[in-house]
Amino acid sequence: MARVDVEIERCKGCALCVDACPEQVLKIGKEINLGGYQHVIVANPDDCTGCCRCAEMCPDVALAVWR
Amino acid sequence: MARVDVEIERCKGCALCVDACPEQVLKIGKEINLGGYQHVIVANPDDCTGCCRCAEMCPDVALAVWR
Amino acid sequence: MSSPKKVFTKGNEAIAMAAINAGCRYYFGYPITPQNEIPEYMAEHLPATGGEFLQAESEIASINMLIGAAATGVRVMTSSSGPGISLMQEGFSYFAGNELPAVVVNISRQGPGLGGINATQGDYFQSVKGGGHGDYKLIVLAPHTGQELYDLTIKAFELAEKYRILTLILGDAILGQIKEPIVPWIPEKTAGDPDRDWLITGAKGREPRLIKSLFLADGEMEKHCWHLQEKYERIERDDVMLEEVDTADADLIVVAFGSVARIVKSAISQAREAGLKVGLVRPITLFPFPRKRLFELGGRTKHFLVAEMNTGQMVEDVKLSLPGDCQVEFYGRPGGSVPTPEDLYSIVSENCEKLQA
Amino acid sequence: MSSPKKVFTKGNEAIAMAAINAGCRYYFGYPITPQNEIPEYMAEHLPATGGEFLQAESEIASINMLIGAAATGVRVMTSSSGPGISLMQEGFSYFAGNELPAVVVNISRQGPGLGGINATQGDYFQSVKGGGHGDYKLIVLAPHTGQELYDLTIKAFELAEKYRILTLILGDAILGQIKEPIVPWIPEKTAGDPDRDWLITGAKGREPRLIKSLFLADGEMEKHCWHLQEKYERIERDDVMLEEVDTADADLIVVAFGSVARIVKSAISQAREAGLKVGLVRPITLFPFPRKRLFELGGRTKHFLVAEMNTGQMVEDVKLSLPGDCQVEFYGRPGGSVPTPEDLYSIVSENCEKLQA
Amino acid sequence: MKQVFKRPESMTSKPFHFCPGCHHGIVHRLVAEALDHFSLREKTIGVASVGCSVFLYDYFAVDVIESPHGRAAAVAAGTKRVLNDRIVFTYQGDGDLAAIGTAEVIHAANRGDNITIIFVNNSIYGMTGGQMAPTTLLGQRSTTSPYGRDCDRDGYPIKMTEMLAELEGPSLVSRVAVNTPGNVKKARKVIRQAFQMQVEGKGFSFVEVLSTCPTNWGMTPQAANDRIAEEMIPYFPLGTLKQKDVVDVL
Amino acid sequence: MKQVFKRPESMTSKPFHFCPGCHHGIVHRLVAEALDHFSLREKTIGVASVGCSVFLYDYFAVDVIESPHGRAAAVAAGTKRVLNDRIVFTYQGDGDLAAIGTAEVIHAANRGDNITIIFVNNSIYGMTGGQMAPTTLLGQRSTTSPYGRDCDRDGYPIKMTEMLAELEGPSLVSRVAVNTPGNVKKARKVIRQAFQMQVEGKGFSFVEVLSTCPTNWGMTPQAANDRIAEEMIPYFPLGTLKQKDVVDVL
Amino acid sequence: MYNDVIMAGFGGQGIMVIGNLLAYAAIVEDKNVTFLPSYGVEMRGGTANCSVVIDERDIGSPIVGRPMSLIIMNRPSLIKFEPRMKPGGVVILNKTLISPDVSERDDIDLLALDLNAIAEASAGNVRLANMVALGAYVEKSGVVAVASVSAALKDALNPKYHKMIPANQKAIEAGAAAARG
Amino acid sequence: MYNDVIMAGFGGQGIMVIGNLLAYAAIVEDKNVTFLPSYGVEMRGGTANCSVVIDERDIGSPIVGRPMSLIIMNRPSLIKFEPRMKPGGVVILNKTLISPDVSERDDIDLLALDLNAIAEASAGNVRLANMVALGAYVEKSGVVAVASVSAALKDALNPKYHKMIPANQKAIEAGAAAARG
Ligand SMILES: Cc1ncc(C[n+]2csc(CCOP(=O)(O)OP(=O)(O)O)c2C)c(N)n1
Ligand SMILES: Cc1ncc(C[n+]2csc(CCOP(=O)(O)OP(=O)(O)O)c2C)c(N)n1
Ligand code: SF4
Ligand code: SF4
Ligand code: SF4
Ligand code: SF4
Repeated sequence: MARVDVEIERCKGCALCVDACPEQVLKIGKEINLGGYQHVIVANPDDCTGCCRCAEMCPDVALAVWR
Repeated sequence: MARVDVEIERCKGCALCVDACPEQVLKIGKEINLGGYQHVIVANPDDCTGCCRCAEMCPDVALAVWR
Repeated sequence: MSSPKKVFTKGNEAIAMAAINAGCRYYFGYPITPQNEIPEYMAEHLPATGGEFLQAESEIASINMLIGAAATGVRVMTSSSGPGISLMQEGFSYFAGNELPAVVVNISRQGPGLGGINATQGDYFQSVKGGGHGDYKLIVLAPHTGQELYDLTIKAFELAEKYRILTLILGDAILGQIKEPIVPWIPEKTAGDPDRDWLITGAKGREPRLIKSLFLADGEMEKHCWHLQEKYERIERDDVMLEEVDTADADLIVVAFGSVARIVKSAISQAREAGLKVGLVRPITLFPFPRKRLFELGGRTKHFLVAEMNTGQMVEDVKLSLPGDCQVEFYGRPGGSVPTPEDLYSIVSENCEKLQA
Repeated sequence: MSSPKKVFTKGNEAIAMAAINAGCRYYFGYPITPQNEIPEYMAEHLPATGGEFLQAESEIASINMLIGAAATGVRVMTSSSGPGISLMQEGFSYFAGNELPAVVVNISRQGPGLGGINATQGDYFQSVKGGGHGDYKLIVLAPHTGQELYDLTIKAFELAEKYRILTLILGDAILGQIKEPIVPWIPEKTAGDPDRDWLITGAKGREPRLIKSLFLADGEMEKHCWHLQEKYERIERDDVMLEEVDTADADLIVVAFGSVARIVKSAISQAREAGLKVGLVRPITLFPFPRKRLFELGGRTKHFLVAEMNTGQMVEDVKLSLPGDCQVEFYGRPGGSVPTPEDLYSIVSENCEKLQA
Repeated sequence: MKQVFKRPESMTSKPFHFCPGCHHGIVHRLVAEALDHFSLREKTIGVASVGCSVFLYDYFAVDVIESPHGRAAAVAAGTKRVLNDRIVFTYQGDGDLAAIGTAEVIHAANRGDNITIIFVNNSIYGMTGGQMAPTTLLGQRSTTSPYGRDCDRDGYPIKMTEMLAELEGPSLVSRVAVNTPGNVKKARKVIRQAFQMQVEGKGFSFVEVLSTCPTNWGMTPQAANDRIAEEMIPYFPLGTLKQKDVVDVL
Repeated sequence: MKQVFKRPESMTSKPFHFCPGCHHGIVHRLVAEALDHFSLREKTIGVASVGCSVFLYDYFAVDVIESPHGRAAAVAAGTKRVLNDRIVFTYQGDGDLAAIGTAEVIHAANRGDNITIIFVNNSIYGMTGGQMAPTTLLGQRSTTSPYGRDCDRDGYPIKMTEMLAELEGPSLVSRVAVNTPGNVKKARKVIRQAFQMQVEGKGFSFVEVLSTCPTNWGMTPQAANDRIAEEMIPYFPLGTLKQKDVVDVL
Repeated sequence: MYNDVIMAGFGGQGIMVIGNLLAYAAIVEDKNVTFLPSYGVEMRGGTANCSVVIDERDIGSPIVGRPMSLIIMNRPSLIKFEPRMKPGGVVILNKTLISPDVSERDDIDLLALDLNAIAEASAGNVRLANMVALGAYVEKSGVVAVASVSAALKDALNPKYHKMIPANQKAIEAGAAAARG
Repeated sequence: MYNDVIMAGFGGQGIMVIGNLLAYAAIVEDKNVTFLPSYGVEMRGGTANCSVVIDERDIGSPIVGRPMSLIIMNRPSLIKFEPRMKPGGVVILNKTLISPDVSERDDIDLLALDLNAIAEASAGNVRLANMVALGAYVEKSGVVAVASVSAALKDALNPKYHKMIPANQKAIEAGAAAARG
C-alpha cells in the first residue's frame, strides 16, 4: 500500500516526475492551476509502490509519498 | 684570455657574483659609490675564465664579460 | 514599414547599433540586467565587422580589458549597471589618470546594494563627482529618447577621442528597455587618427611609449592634475549640451535629465495647456554641466524645480549654477519608483500656485 | 617618558590602537601604502584579544568579509587607500542598502589612477557623495591630529552602531604617517548590544532573519530609500561635529578639513599676529556636513576661503551651505603637493587685502 | 501509512519561483535535508548569492545574508570567522562562482575556511537571461555566444572542481548531478558529507551540482534533464576528487 | 676578445631601483634576452603591474601600459585582442597575481589568451613593505603574519603553477628559479619558450620565477639567495607542468 | 490622437508579442509609438507587462501612470492595474482565467472574453489567445486599424514564425469580431 | 620655542632613527612634537627624509615648507632641500659623502663634518654617523639638551638594540663636541 499526493498549486507541470516513475502512475493533466500551469495528476494511483522516485525528482517539492 | 668589467655605479654590492664565481675573481671592496654602496671589485683579474656565472647572477646587470 | 529609414529598436540595441556604426570594433563586458541587449547585440554583430566581442569574467576585467584595448587607439566600449559600474570605479580613475578614450554605458537600476532592475537616477553623483579616487571627471551624456541614445553614443566616441577621456552614457532601465522607431545614421569619421602620438602599438622605428598614471618626480603629479583640470575646463567651455523648452517666458523652470525629463515634457505641455508658464531645462551633458546657461536663465526666472528619480543629487549642481537669489525646489522619487506625468503635473502646478501666492 | 600617559604613536597606529580599545575584534584588509601600519598593528595585537586578523585576497574580499562579520553584530573594521577604496564601492553601496555597521579607514593618497603615496584630499567627493551606485551616504569623519585619529576612531564605532551605517575615517598620508604623543583611553561601551533584533546569529528559538538590499514588492524599495534618507536627516540633525577657531570677529573664514586644517591653523595664527581677522571652520564630520553652522556664520562673515589638497571638492558643499550673498574663494593643491603654512599664509593675506580693497 | 517523503523542516512552505523543471529546486531540497539530518537549522547561516537562487531566504528557514554577486565565499568567511560554532554555507551559480567570484572561492578554499559551498553549475547565466558562463559547453549557444561557444575566443568550459581539488585547504571537493533519482540520492549523500565536514571542523567543503536551465537552454524540462547525461556529465565527470576522512553518513 | 655577456638590447641603460641582491633584476634581464632572441622588441607591448616591478617601463625599451594592481592579465588580454600580431607580456608579483589578480589570470589562462605572463614569486609583498602573500611559506614571518604564517588561519601557500596547469587553455606552464647560474640558464630557456609559444600563436604561456626579497625577508642578499634552494624550491618544485609542442630554442 | 495601453499577464502568455505588434501597427500608420516592457524579477515566475503609447505628436512620457486601456490576461494583473485606470477606460479581460466579478470598478468599459476558446475556435491554437485579445482591443479602442495590425505581423514576428501569420490573422480578426459583439 | 628640522639621506643611513630619537628627546623635555617621515618610492632606492617640529605650544602644521634646519646625509638631499631653507638656518652636512662646495647658499650656517670618521673614531662604528649628525645638530641649535637625546635612547630604540645605547651615546656626544668646535 502506497500513495502519492500532488500539491497542485506547487506543481509546474515539468513532468520530471512522470519520467521518473517506473510505474506510470503520474501524468500531466488538462487542468490549469492558479499559476497557469497544466499540473500533474495521479493517473494510476493503484500502481504506486511508494518508491519516491517521482518525489526525488520534483524540483518544486510538490509531491508527498506515503507507504 | 678573459675579462670581467664592473660598471661601478650600477653595482649595489650584493655579492651574488662573488658567490657565483668559481675562481674567486671578485670581491666586495672598501669604496663607496655614488649610490652609497660598497661595490664589487675585480680582485683577481687573471683568474677570470670568462664563464659568465657572475654576470648571470648579477641582478643589476653591472658586469660585462669578454672572452 | 511605411517610413523606410525608421527602425523600431530597443534603447539598448540603439546604443549597440550606434556604437558599431561609430566604428566601435571591440566590446568587453559582463552581463547585468537591464542592459543585456547591449552585449547580446555586440556578440551577434561584431564578428561580421572583423571586430571582437569578448565576455569578461567580471566588470573589473571588463574595464581593465578596456584599458588594454583603448591604449591601442581603437574605439572600444563596455556597458553595465549599478553594481557593475561601482566595481569599475578603480578603472575609471585609472582611465582618467592614463588619459585614455573609451565609452562606458550605465543603464542604471535601483540602489543602493543589489537593488532591483527598475529605473532610477541614483547614480548621478557617482557619474559626475567621480566615484573613484582622486580628482577627475568623466564626460557624462544623458539621453532621453531612443533616437538620442543612438545619436549620443556616436557623440560619445567622438568626445572620448577629442579629449582622451572616458565618456559615460548614463541611461536607465526605462531608456534601455523602451522600443521606439529611430533613424540610424553613420558618422563621417568612424575611427581615431592612427597617428596620434601616444598610441601603444609596439615601438617600431620610434621611441617606446608609456601609458601610466604614476608620477613620482617632485610636483609632477600636481602638474598632471592641473593638466587634467585644464582639460576639464576646456570641455566645460566647448562641449556643453542642453535642451530648453519654453524657458523664455517661464515663471517656473523645471530641470530634469534623461527619462524624467521626458515625463516632465508631458507634464509641461499639460501645464502650458492649463495656462501655467512652465519651462524645462534638460542638461544633455551632466558633466560638463550647463552652469553658464542656468546662471543666465536665473537672471530672469527666479523659481526652479529639479525633478529626479533619486533623493536629490543633480539639484546640488543646479543650486551651484544659479544666482544666489533663485529658489530651487526638489521633487524626487528614489528606489525605482518612476513618477508619472500626472505626478509631475501636480507637483508643477502646486509650485506654480505657491508662486502666485 | 615624563608624561606617563602619553604615547608617541604613528597616526595609523593610533587608529589601530583605538579600534582595539573600542572593542573591534575583527579586521579584514589588504595591504596598501600609506596605511600598512594599521593591518600590521592589528596582525600583531588582535590575536591576544581573542579576536582575529585576516589578510584578505583583495579589497573586494575585505569589504565583503566585513559584510559577513558586521551582520553578526561585532565591531569590525577594514582600511585601505585610494585604489583599494575605489574597489570597495560596490560593497559600500551594499552596506548602505543592508544597513550594517562597520568602520572603514581611508588613508588617502595621490590620484587619479595609481597615483603615488603622498597625501591628498582628492577622495572627498567619493566619500561624501557616494562613489557607489544608488542613493546613499556614509558618515565621514575627518581627523586632523594623532589624538583626534584616536578619538574619532572610537567615535566611528559608536556612530556606526547607533545608525547601522558604514562610517568612514578619511585621513591622508600625512596623518597616517605622522608620529605624535597621544593619550589613549578606553570608552565605556566597547561592544554593541547583543540583543539587537537584526543580528544574524542562527535562528535559534526565533524567526529566521535576513540581511538584504533587494526589495521587490511594488514601492518597497522606494520606501526603503526614504527610510535611509530619514536616517541621514537624523544624522545631520544630531551628529554634526566641527571646530571653530577665531570665527567670532572674522572678516575672512577659512574652511578646511584634515591635515590642511592643521596647516591652516599655523597660517591663521601668523595672520592674527599680523592683525588680520581670520578664522577657521574645520568640519570634523564631512557627512553630516556642518551646513547649518556655516549658514549662521555666513550671516555675519561674508568672505570665505576653502583650502583643500585637491582641485575643488568640499568647496561645493561650502557654497551649498552659505547664504547666497557670501563670497567663496578656493585654494587647492592636488596630486600630492602639500601646501606649507607659508603658502597658506600668503593666500590668506592676499584674500584679506582684496577684502580691504 | 507513514509519510516517507515530505518537505524538509529547514524549508519554508513558500513555493519556489524557479522555472518549471529547474534543478535549483531539487538542490534546495537536498541542502535543507542535510540541515535537517544534522539538526542544524537553528545554528545555520545561509549566504545567498546573486542569480536565480537569490531568494534563498524565502525557502530556507534559517538566517540569511544576501551577498553581492560573486562574493558569497568572502561574506561567508567573514561570518564564520566570528561565529565559528555556527554552520555557514553559500549557494552559488556558475556565473557567480566561476566568473566574477573566482578569486573569492579560490582563496576561501585555499585558506581552508570551515564553510560549505554548494555550486550549481547550469552552464549558463540564468537570472540575467541566458548569457554564456565560464562553464558553457563548447558550441553551446547562448545570448552572448550566438554562434556557439568558440574555444579560440572564449576558451574551454572551466572545471572548478578539478581546480579546487588541487589546493591543500579543502576537506571535500566533489561533483554530483540530480538528473535521475539515483543521482539525486548520491548528491544527497555528498551534500550531507559536505556539511558533516563543517560540523567536524575539517575545513572547506565544496559540492558542484550539474543542473538544468530549461528556460535559457531553450528546452523543455524533460529535454533539459536529458542533456545533463548526454552533454554535461561527459565533460564534467561526476565524483569526489578530494575528501578528508569522514564517517559515512548515509 | 669578444664580449660574451652584455646588456640585452631590449633593455635601457637605466640602473634598476631594486634593492641589492633582488632577483627582479635577473628576471628583467632574462625577459629582455628572450625579446632580443626573437627580435621582438619593436613589436612588443609590456604590461607593468603594481609591485616593485612597476617601473618596468624604465628598463625595457618597449611600449608599456601600466596596469591597476592585479589586473595586468585583463589589460594584456584587451591589448592582444586588438593587436593580435604584437607580442604582449605581463610581469607580475605574487601579491599582484596570486592574490588580488587571481580571477584575471585564471580566466586569461582559461581563455588561452595568446599572451605571456612572467610571475615573480618572492613569497611576500615587496613594494608595500613585507606583508604576507598567498605564497608566503608556513611559519614565515611577515609584517602581517608576525607570529609566522599559520595554516589554520591563513591556509597553505598557494601553488599557482599547479592550479593553472589544470586548465585546458595554457600552452606552457612552468616554474623556474634564478638562484644559481645553472638555474638562471634553465630559466632563460623556459622564458624563451614562453615567448616562442606566443610567437607561434599557441596561446597562454606562464612562467613562475621563484625570487628573493632580501629587504623584506630581513636577510642579506646572499642569505636570501640561499633560502631559495633551502625553503622555496622544496615547497614550490621547479619544472614544466604543461607544454604544448615546441621546437627547442636553446 | 494620444492613446495608451498596459498589457499584463503571466510570462509565457505572449504579452510582449502583442505589445510589440501593436507598436508595429502604429508604425504602419506612421504614428509615433513607444513600447516599454517591464518584467517582474528578471525572467522567473512573476508577471510580465508592457505599456504602449501611440500618438501623432511626439511622445513625452513612455510611462503610463493612469492607463486609458488594459489588456489583462491573469488575475494578479487585474488586481494590480485596474485601480489605476482612468474612468471610462477600455479593459479586455481574459475570462478563461479570471472571472469578471473580480473587477471592482464600475466606471470602466470592461469586455470579458473567453480568449482561449476563441483562439482555439478561430485559429485552432489556444496559444493565440493573446492575438484575440489584441484584435478585440484594437477594434474597441480604434487606436489603429485592425488591418494595420495584420499588416504589421511580418515586421513584428521573427521570420521563423512567418508561416503562422495566417493563423495569427485569424485570431486577431476573431478578437475584433468578438469586440464588435 | 618653535623649531623645525628636515633630515634627509639614503634609505639605510638611519634618518628615521634620528628623527624619531629627536622627537623622543622633545617628549623627555615635555615639549610638543611631530615627526613626519616621508619616503621616496615606497621603500626601494630613492632617498628618505623626515621632518620634526618641536614647540612648547600646540603644533599646527607638521609640514615644514621652509625649514629652519637641515641634517643632510647625501648629495641629492642637499640639492633638494637647501634652496628651501630659511636664511640663517643651521645645516649639518655629511662631508664624507658630499663636498661642502656643492652648497649654493651663503646665508646659512653650514657645518660640514666627516660623520663617518667621527663615528668610527668615537663609537667604533661608521653606522652611527647618523647619531653624530644628531648630536651636532642638537648642540648647535639648542632645540633640546644633548642629555635629553641620550636619555631618550631607551624609548626610541627597539629593546633589542638597547645594548648599543652606550655606543650611540658616544656618537651623540662626539657630534656635539664637533659642533662645539
Ligand atoms: C556586480 C554584478 N554584476 C552582474 C550582476 C548581474 N547578475 C545577476 S545574476 C548573474 C549571474 C547569474 O548566473 P549564475 O550565477 O550562473 O546563476 P543562475 O541564475 O544561473 O542560477 C548576473 C551576472 C550583478 N547583480 N552584480
Ligand atoms: C588596488 C590596490 N591595492 C593595493 C595596492 C598596494 N600594493 C602595491 S604593490 C602591492 C603588492 C606588491 O607585492 P607583489 O605583487 O608580490 O610584488 P613585489 O613588490 O613583491 O615584487 C600592493 C598590495 C595597490 N596599489 N592597489
Ligand atoms: S512513489 Fe514511485 S511508484 Fe509512486 S508515483 Fe512516485 S515514482 Fe511512481
Ligand atoms: S516534478 Fe513536480 S512540478 Fe514537475 S510535474 Fe511533477 S509534481 Fe509537478
Ligand atoms: S532561468 Fe534557468 S536557472 Fe533560473 S529558474 Fe529558470 S530554469 Fe532555473
Ligand atoms: S623590496 Fe624586495 S622585491 Fe622589492 S626591490 Fe627590494 S628586494 Fe626586490
